[in-house]
Amino acid sequence: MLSFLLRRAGLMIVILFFVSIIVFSLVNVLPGDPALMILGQEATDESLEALREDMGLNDPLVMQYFAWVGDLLQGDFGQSFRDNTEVSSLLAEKIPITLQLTVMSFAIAVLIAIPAGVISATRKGTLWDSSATLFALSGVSLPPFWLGILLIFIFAVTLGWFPPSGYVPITENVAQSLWYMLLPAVALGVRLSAELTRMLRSSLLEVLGSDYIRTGYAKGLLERAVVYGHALRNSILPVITVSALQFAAFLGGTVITEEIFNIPGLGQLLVTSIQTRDFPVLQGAVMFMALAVILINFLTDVLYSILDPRIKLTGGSQ
Amino acid sequence: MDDRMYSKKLLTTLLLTLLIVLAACGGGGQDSESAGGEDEAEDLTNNDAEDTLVVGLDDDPPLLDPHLSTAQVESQIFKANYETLINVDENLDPIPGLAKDWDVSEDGLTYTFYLQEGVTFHDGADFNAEAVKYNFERILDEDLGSPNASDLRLIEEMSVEDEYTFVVELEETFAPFLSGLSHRAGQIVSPKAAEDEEIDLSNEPVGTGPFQFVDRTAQSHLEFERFDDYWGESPDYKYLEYHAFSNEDTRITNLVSGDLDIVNRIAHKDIEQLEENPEINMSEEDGIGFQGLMLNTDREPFDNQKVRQAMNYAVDRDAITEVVFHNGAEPAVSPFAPSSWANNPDLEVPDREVEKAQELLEESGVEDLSFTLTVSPSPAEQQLSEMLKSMLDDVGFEVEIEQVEFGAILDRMYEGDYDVARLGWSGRVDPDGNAYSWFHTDETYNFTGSSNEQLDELLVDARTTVDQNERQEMYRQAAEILWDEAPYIFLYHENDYKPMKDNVQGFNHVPDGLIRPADLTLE
Amino acid sequence: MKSTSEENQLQVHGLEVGFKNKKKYTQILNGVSFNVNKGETLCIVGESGCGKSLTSLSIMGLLPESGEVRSGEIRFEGQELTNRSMKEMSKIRGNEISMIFQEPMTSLNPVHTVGKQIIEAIRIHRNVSKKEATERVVEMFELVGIPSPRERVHNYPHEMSGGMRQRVMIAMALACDPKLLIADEPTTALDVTIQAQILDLLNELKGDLDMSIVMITHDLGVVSEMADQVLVMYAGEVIEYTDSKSLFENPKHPYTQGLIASIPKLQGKTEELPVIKGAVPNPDEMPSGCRFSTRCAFAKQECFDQSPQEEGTEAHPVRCWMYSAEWQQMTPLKGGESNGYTTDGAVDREPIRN
Amino acid sequence: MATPQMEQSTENLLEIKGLKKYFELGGGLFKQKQQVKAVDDLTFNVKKGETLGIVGESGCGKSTMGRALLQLQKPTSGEVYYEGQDIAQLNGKQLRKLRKDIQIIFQDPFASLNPRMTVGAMLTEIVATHEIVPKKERQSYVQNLLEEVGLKAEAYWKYPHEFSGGQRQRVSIARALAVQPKLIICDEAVSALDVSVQAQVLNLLQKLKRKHQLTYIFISHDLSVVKHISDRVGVMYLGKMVELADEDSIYENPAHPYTQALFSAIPDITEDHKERIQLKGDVPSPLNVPTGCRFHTRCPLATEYCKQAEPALEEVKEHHLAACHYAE
Amino acid sequence: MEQTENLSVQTTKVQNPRLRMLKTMLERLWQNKLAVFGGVVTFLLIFTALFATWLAPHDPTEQNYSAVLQAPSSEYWFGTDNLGRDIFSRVIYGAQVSLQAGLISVGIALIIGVPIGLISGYYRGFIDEYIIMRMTDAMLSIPALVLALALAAVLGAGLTNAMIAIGLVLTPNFVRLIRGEVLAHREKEYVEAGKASGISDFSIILKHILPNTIAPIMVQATLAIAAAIIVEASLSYLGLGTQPPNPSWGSMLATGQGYLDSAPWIALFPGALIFITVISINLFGDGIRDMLDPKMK
Repeated sequence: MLSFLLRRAGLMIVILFFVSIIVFSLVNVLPGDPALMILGQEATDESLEALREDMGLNDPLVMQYFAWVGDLLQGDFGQSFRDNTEVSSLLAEKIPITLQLTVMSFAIAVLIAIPAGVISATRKGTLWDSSATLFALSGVSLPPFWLGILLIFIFAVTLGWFPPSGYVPITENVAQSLWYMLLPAVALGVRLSAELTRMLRSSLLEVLGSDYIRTGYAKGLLERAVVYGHALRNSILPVITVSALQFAAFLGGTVITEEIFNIPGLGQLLVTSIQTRDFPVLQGAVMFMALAVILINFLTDVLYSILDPRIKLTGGSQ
Repeated sequence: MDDRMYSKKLLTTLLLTLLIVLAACGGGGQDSESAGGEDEAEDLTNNDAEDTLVVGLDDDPPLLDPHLSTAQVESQIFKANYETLINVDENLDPIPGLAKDWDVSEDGLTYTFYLQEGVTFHDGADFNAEAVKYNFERILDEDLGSPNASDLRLIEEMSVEDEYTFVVELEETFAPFLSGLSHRAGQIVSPKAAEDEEIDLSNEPVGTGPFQFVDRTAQSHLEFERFDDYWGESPDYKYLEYHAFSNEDTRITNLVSGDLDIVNRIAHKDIEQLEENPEINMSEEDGIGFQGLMLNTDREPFDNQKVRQAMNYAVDRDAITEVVFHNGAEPAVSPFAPSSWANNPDLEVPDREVEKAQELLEESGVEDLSFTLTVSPSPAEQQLSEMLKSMLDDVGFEVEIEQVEFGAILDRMYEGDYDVARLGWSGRVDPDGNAYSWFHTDETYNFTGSSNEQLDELLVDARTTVDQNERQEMYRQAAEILWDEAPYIFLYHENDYKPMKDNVQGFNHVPDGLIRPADLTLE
Repeated sequence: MKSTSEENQLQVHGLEVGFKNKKKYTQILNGVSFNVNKGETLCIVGESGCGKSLTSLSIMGLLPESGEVRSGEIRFEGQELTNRSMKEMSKIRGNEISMIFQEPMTSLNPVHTVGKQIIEAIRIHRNVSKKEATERVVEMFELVGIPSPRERVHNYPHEMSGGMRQRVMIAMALACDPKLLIADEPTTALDVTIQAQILDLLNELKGDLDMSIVMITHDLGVVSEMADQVLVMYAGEVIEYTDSKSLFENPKHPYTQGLIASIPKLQGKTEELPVIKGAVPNPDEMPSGCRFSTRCAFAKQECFDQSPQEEGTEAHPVRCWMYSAEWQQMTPLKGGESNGYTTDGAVDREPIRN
Repeated sequence: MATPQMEQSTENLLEIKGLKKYFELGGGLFKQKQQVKAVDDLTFNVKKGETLGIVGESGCGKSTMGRALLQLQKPTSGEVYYEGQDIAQLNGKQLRKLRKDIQIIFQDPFASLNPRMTVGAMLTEIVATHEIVPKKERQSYVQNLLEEVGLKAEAYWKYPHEFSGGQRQRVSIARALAVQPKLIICDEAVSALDVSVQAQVLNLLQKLKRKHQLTYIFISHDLSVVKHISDRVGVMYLGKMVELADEDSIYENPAHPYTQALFSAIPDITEDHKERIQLKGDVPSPLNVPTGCRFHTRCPLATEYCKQAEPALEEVKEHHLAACHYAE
Repeated sequence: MEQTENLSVQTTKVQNPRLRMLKTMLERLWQNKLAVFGGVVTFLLIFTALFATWLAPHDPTEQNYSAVLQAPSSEYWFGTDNLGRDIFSRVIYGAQVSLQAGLISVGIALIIGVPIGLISGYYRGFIDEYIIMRMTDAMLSIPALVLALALAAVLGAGLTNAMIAIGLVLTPNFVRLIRGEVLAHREKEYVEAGKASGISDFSIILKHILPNTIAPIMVQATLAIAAAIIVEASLSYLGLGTQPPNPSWGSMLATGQGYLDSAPWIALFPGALIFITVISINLFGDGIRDMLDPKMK
């Protein structure tokens, strides 16, 4: 167990190392002079140069990289070029917002996907199955931003049931906060639920065709007991792993969803930081997202190996 | 066996706990934050709407230190908690601010300011001539690197005559000096706070204004509270908030839904909709800025004057103001808005003259008329650029549109790496601010690379002349030269729109576009 | 085929089973009939694709979704099974009729302990507490020869070897004292030494528990070890049905003969093995006459056109024209008399058609 | 069986000395290593023209040995001399050349043929690689080959999925034959086939051997098949050879208790239920090989001594080697 | 033996095994009606994109200031936008952009990803395990859209750069897929048999392993094309994709979002087209997956 954790943690570090290289090199070839970004249109040449020097922008890139990683390791994400706020506090402010969106869309996705997946797998070939499959297919084919716009058009502009955009902190007013977040959560959750339905269906079909399911019937179990007692648990395991792998795409989805619904979360922070060439924020946000993805995958692996007794945590071969 | 099962269960529990803790930390960040500003959280929930005014801004103000500030949106905030020595009225004429009166010597070199008495800063410090001197010195301090130092650069000497009298000697006559003091260079910060190492004025401003700073949530909103020791008339309401919405549709939606009381900027496409809304009052005022196309005269084909002139006739300014701005803008031919005293009424807005443009192009003899038009990626900019492309392609240009973030556009400007760029100016109270640094050879914003001796001379004379009539004549001439030289294609002067809820009263629309919250009352 | 008697545990008569998809129905089992007497072991033997496993799944009511019993009877202790509902069948399954499968590796749910899976099986059919059921599992584990049974209850399937898992499967199958055990290739996936253990175990248990066994296998060696009665299947049909001794001493059907002849023997040595030429035909391309005709070394012209009926004696029926009265009148194939088995079954002789 | 023995010479085609193949499980920067001793110190010879049968239960290392001989899996240590030349020392190019002489036929007729290539393309490629015949003659050469293994020449144009299992195995045989090898390793070559088809393929292999003077190493878990086809038989248990002798000698007088148990376990239709030597328990994991004699955990005759000392494979009779302290 | 029988009868057809295989595959595809539907729509879209010039009733960039924001009518089937341009024509031309973006970016990903995946998977070793795979892990752990955004920002806005960015972002998926396939196949007996027959590594990779990975590659590629279309539209929506006035579905949507209350058609039609395109390609991809099913029967 310990060696498994160590091994995975080691791999995580290697991956993070590569992520940091990608992020750093990306950001540092972005066109746009951060000093100019800070001082703006009315800056003078001298003040620009002084600021560049001050920010270490005149150092060689390798030096800048190590300085950056060194700070990162101490938990220092640097300061926003734009308004000098600590990137870490900026992230801390935005993460709960995106987290709320994430949790709500996951909840919506799971609430839709489990019944839909189970019904379509156990009623294979029926109208139920076709509807669920069609839903899944449409869900994955719907561009997330268009779905968002459609939802705004239908539920906010036309029907006026929901606010078209915006955000209320959950600490301020729980009900309002959930209300504001519902449409974006649906826009984001539908795609995920479609993917989960698809995965659950195929995974469940595979499990339902396996020998031990036949054993279940052979010992006299009824269908319900077989499906829920044996098949669902076994088929959800791969779904968990695959959906963990989907987590990166999901986070990407929050970027555009937040942009459409004007939710001041991590995604919007990221877009703004690209637009304003706010390097430290951009680096911090991307690093955080990658870290979150890697961590989620790690936790899923660990959880998986606990839930599936076949996998020994000694670090089997790949 | 049991041991192992137990350890597995334990591990599962641990993991789940870890996940929960992680989640809680996310939420915890917020918890601790609101614990830090407990009364703020209470304010937000307990304030009855009648005691709070919420302003919607088009962008989050990055720097709250007026001496370091460059962004237009920051000036909106400064009207809440800072005051300037001089203020301007609806006609942009100077009126008293922190200086209740002032004298200017005949030669225009000596300015004597008589300051308001009994003014205190939010941190309890007293406002007096020493404080003003401190502020001027702070702005001029090279270590601070204030981008607003140019407004004060000509100061030769300043002296504290008595506690409330402050005298400034200029090296040479500088007509826009007073108007500069109505802007950032005239904002007075608390010397005590500025000296305090603990206080970062960029994030926690301390001034003398009617509202004092309470808290900010970066890239989201700022909160202010009525300053009880304010020397002037106490505002009508207790709480003031600024919320940033970079998305124009969201901004308007929030106004219509009642979450905002007044908004600093709208998309012109929404003008009709807002005007029709019975719950919204819209205030409209001519702007003082100018907008247009900056041509790189160091590059082909714009090194040719005829080509540049052709552009002036190729664009349909009326169509632009109508389609993009829904008539919420005036066609422009010079840097001075029609409402400005510097405006030249003889320069008429020409109709679109395709043939004339084509003739000019022919005369120029330039064959390759392709260029890249660099614009920032906002919906209106995109619409405008597409119109321009269509118009210019008609007469023989080949336009390629490139959308680049505003910051990157600026960067390219400084590098001189562009063909044509969509770049304008929000405008200054004094016409000098719209002309000198933009069109004088090698000045800060003269990215066009153009140079005209006669123009340079006029612009210098205009800023060192005190008499407004003389200056007016100079600017009129300058405008004609600019039209002829055409390093910059003036397209329109954007009108300023301030929509507000119908219960917001007392709005005083100054053409600088700033909302002065203390004037407002809530019904 | 054979007469029914009161001792019959299971009677199958005229069973026709096939698969259906959107377009067509493909019949696999073609009139399968047999009986299993109390305490008797019936072996169903045949090569892959002959329909032996489908027969066992039909009895259990576990046909895959596309499978369908077209006609025929399956009577267990005199009760018809084919028309039972899913719910009624589940009361019989695992209780009165149990089944074990070929792949002990995959037949157990990998995420539950073996104990849990057997306890579940017991508690479906017996109203006992968890504790009592656990005791029963331990008892069964002892019975099937699983060492330290009390600890093994907590094992996951992957923690056991193939042989042990098959013992677990047997324990599960026997937990409710079934009257009939269907064993579908229970030793095929196991090594010889382990196979020997399991076969001995099954023989032992059969005597102790007084149950009938239907054993499905492709291995004639296993048949000779286990069977009282043997059913030889070919291409979905029963072609020969008799007791074990007569089958090996006096195989009648050319297919059975060929099958026995083509097994390499441990005794003595032959340079070449006699073989049956060709391969089993596809279900949708069945010969119109005798299904074995295309591979048969003795086939006559009529064999290709007309299906043979059940011939031979009542104790030893065989589905082959050779044992019919008409055989002598039938037309030999052109190109001379059939000459028995070849040793090279590669290139096929094709029937000559008019 | 007279003929093969006459053809058989005493000359060794292949000499294997101390062949070991260990697998590292895990390994790498962050993993603990575990060693699987799949093949552990094998020494034996293969005579020209003989069929050497190798039997053993699953996991005994017989297939690994076949692959190690061919250098498909690099042996951990040991030498393999083919006609006096150590194969392990060859570089890639030399090895490819050598592979013309040694071929292998695998068990799974579905996995051993490339599903995306026609049989003709597959065989022609090999023929072209080794330049067996001039370009013009390749097709007819391959078609002749197909006919020789009992397929029609038209099989040249077909994809593997268009064949039955038995036919595929014939294609595999044709592929092995295409380069005119001297030695063919048959790795469970008939195990996946039905009895009737298995017999066909066995006969074909016998026929080809005679015709092309081939040498076979015939790996199988099926003792009757091995007995049928082999001249000499080696019995493997947990990576070791425990007995190696002439076919008749080993079947009539097995010396090793494991071999005895193995034979007694085969259900045989020709005998009535014989007395069986029951082996206790399962084969131990190759990750954790027992000390001393590997078989002692299951051996009915095991003594204290067997737990400590590992017996060597020694001659117990003429041409009959066994690795047991108590074999006679 | 029916098979041999067939062989002797149809010798002429037998001579062309690839054609025969293609025929059975197409027959299988034909049975999947949804896939046929997807294929037909995809084909129609490609056709539309190719012949946009003849199909569009208006010039997609022609501005008509007297017909701004008009609702769908017989003159303007899908209405007009904020510059009075015909949305129907723009949507037709937008198909060019989207399909181009999908095909070319996936092409880029294939060109880079396939060789890396093949070589990395075949030879394994340190570089594979600790450089290439960790690098793909790293790239995959950054949300694709975020990476594409950043890359597009680096390269500068524009369709070409957007396609390069999307291509690079998609690459690790292919590296991983192909490597996985290679790992699975290199252990297969037919590859061992090939090696045992003395066939060179190069030949084994190219002639034996690659053709067997084509089915999963094609399936992944269709999915990737669908994804690339969405990402391109997302970039255009954020202003980093196709530059105005060229019609791109994403940028049309972005424009339209501002007019949801007054002129919803601006956003609705291009969005619907993206949806139809993506779902058709997905359906078609599913069909191809079934068609290429390695079980073959």
